[in-house]
Amino acid sequence: MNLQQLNQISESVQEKHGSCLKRVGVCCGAGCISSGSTAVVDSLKSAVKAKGLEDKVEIFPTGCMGACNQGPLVKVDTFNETIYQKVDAENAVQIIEQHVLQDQVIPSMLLFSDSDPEPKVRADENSFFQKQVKVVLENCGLVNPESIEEAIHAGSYMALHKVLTSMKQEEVIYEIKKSGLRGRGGAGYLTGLKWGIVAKFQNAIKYVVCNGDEGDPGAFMDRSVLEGDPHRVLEGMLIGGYAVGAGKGYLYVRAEYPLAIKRFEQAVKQARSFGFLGKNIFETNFEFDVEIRVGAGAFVCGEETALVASIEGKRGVPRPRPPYPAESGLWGKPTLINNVETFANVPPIILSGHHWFSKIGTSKSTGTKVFALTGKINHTGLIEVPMGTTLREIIFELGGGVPEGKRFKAAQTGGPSGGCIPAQFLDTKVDYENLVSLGSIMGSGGLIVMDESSCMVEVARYFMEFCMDESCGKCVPCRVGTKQMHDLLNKICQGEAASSDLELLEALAPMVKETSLCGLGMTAPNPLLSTLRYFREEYRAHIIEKRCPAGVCKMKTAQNKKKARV
Amino acid sequence: MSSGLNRLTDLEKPATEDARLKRIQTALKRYDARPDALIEILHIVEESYGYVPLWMMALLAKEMKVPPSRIYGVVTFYHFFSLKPKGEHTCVVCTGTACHVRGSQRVLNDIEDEFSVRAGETTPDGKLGLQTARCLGCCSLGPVTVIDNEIIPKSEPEKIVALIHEKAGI
Amino acid sequence: MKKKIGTVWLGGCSGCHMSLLDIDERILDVAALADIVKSPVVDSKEFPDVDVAIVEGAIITDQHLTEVRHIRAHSKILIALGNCAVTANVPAYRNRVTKEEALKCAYVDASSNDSAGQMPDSPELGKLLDRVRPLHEAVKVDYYIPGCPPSADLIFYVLSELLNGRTPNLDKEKLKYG
Amino acid sequence: MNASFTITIDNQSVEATPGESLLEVCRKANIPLPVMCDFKGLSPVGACRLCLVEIEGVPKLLPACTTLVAPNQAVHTQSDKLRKYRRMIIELIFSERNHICAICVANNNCELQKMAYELGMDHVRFPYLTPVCEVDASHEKYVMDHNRCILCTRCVRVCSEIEGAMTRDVMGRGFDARIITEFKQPWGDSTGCTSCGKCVQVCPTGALTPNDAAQGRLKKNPELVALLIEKREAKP
Repeated sequence: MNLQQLNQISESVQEKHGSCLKRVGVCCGAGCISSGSTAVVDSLKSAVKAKGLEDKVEIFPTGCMGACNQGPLVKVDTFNETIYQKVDAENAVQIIEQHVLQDQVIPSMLLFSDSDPEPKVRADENSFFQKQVKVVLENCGLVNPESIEEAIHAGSYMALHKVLTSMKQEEVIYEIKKSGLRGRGGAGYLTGLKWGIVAKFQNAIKYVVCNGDEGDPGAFMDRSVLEGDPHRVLEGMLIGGYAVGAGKGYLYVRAEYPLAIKRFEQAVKQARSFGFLGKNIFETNFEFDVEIRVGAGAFVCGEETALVASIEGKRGVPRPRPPYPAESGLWGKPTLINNVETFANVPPIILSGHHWFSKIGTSKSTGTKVFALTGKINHTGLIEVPMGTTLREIIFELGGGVPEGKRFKAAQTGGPSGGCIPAQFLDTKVDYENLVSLGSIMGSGGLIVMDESSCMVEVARYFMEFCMDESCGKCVPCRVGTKQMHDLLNKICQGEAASSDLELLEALAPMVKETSLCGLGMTAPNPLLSTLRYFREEYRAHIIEKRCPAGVCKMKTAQNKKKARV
Repeated sequence: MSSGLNRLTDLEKPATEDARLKRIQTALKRYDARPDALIEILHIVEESYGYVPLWMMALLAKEMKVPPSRIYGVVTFYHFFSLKPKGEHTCVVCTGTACHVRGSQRVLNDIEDEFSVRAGETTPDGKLGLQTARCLGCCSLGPVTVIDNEIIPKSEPEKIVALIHEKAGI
Repeated sequence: MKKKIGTVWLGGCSGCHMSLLDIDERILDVAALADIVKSPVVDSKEFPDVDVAIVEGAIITDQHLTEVRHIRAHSKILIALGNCAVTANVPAYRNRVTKEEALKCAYVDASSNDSAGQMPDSPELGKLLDRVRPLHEAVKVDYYIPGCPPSADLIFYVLSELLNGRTPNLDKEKLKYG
Repeated sequence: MNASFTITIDNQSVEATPGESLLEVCRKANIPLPVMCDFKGLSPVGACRLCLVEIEGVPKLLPACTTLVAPNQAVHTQSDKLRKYRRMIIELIFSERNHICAICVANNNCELQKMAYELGMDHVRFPYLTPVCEVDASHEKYVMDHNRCILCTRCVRVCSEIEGAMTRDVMGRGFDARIITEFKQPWGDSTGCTSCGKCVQVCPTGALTPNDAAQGRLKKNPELVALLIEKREAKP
């Protein structure tokens, strides 16, 4: 494979597109598939066939288009971009007959037509899309993720070609460093620095690991990227491999994501046959191959040392750091571990340069962030916004606010490691530092909105239960501490706790945070601490008045209560 | 008090061999019985048998030269692997945060009450295995339930209960 | 004015009180500073107001609970004496089963019972609580003297410190659980 | 051999060699540090978190057993915070299973008990969780009482690293984690166990004991194993 061949592929795809009357993309992300988009594809295809237009109208699957709860979504004409929502096998035919054949828009099926009195013909005029800046999701929802030719046409492997043929390893690392890209999976360590550490080891076998163990409940960013644009992730890993001098990569992905596994496997196979994997990539000496490792249901494996153990086929138990995997990772070798979204940011940085990237976002948190917007919010789904966008913009402009006229109570970010941010901080610009100062973290990008019907004590209990169940059991503070904190929170939720129980909780939380061995234990108290900080009166109500203000917790009856306080 | 312990006889391989066993042997060959492929192979075992039988662990220990205690430790560490056969039909209720705030607990409670089965267990007749998942990544559609690999978005307790009745024939 | 001491024996074996008696002639030093106004060996009905309450045993029944709350309300300093009071110790073995199972095991199934083993139901008897627990899970405890039983020396040390207005310090040399 | 350097521990200058852990340096210098999971000669795991220390310029607490010495390190092993946290950790251990000393064969010969005295534990603030764990008395010489186990994994490590039998590992996770023998079989059924008893000697509690030990009469001899490890490490 060389540049000329790459361009040829791109041109032939372009030609094919040009010969089409219309191109119709059907969202085949996991969300839309579970809403029935596979049947929509079939129905569209047979409608086209019935008209004898198979060569003129292309029906193709795409990755996630974003507005997941309006699915299945169908996008007509990638240039004029009209999105239809809640399409089923029957009304799909209408799209072919009216829009494709007669250029007549169907207003009643337009995206958000059930809530917007004036639904938009051009989907990107919706407030849901207007403030979005798509870097990582650039191709997601536009391109057929099952076709490598389409990916190449959309620009995939151009960045790989650029680094292999015109950049030295240190130049690649310099570019990533200068871009300010930070790890999108957790604490936000500077990606370029990490690459530099792995690269400095001479003559060693090294590995690249792409962490797709997106364990935070309520987060599906990595899943969507892997499903919607697998070649971009693969290309990012290849560039990383070249930059640090590794010859082998692993993608570790959750078993709960069968479609992501399938699409990535397919992408690897295609890339291998096109010569993007294997020996002499782009006619250079660079060789690289990728293996997929499927997780087996352990949240702690998102922690990098546990991830390493799991890839080695062992119990996913973390070990103390240092040494960091960048120095001693897989089989004791220097290992570069970045998450899916981080790798997906790499190709555009290489192609457009660090200046372009660092202008997006804020000075310390550059670029964009993909969020999975869920919970009590009108427009749930997948979004990508520049760092520094405020929570208010995300929740009320893009997300369309809280449904049923209810009052916004809190936004939860960072999953079980994060915290709940109350209404008074809605105008905070979302970046790594600001979220930490509010007692939460960026995490991988789950953003769950809670309204007045959510009980914050119960939310804290829920997350503590999660951490307790997912604790590997190696270190004492996490194994016993999360269990004790969970039991105490349970007592509070049942109206059986005394003030002394709250004191115990407040003594335990900072201890578990400071003494646990790995990130799971260190962050497990965060949801508890942040709800205590902002919603203390709810704890008081449960403990003193034996009452759940949100009406969620079932208090033991008055008679039981007496007995319970005993 | 050793009721929870396994007996030596549990480790004996059943006399009959079938296509499932062949599949495992092929996988062992493909991975060259490398110890680091243990989890990958366990995935195939779980898929083929619906659980990881003890005798299979004994077989893998021998073939892959991995200590028995380590295999048992790995199988019990990861929630995807089960030690007992699963039900004929499976129902997985997602209890991820997004589903939780939208009422997945009610879905779970109703199923538990209706079919007298607790999460993580199988009904005594072996018809229905009820499980929970920490997050299926379909958060926009919560609460999400999966019945026999079919994802049911925006699950309502009554509908899910009816659907299980229909699918599992109980 | 002389201080007042009260001692009580809840869910325990009385071994801690035996150990208290083992301070032998040093009881005279205690008597010089305080009167023992209530104790299993001193006859009086209700637990009176005291400066120092010494409580042996875990909380097993509802009567224990009422009593320890009463004592807390009537004492300036409350000492948990011995492992049962401090950790719930051996009585807490019952927490591994339900109280119904525990009763059945003791009164019906035990081999020493005749076949007509019956559950006791006298109103005089306290009702078992769901869980046996140490004192500090029910009331505030000021000082802990662990030990099964704590040695007479240790008990005397704590008492003489308190009666002389000092704070007893149970460092690693003094601590003993077994 | 790399040149040694000095570091300061609790404001005291101590000589250290590259590659040594802080715990090793503390041991050589007779600076006491509480440890439960560590056993000299077995690979350190950093699990009990009792040996956490403060290092100047490092924002988080680090376990001395797995942290290597570095030039100019300034380490503090005793601070109010560390004492407070250590005390809480030992209380958590006692709250987890059944550690009723009065009726334990290891009473008065128990590292866990000694550690609790050391850390001044006069009572446990956290509710006792009292899970019902198995007692495996199937072995002809030894008993494993999981109720007394603190999951330090010394037995797992001594079995694989010193005896080389690898009969032991940890199963499950979190609060439900348990030490197992092979496929979670009765110890007596184990075909891999050599009955060497090293696990019993290094066990810091009454979880692993000879089956003829009476309450309070147990004598363990971890020094024997330590000596054995030393001999094996020495080059002939």
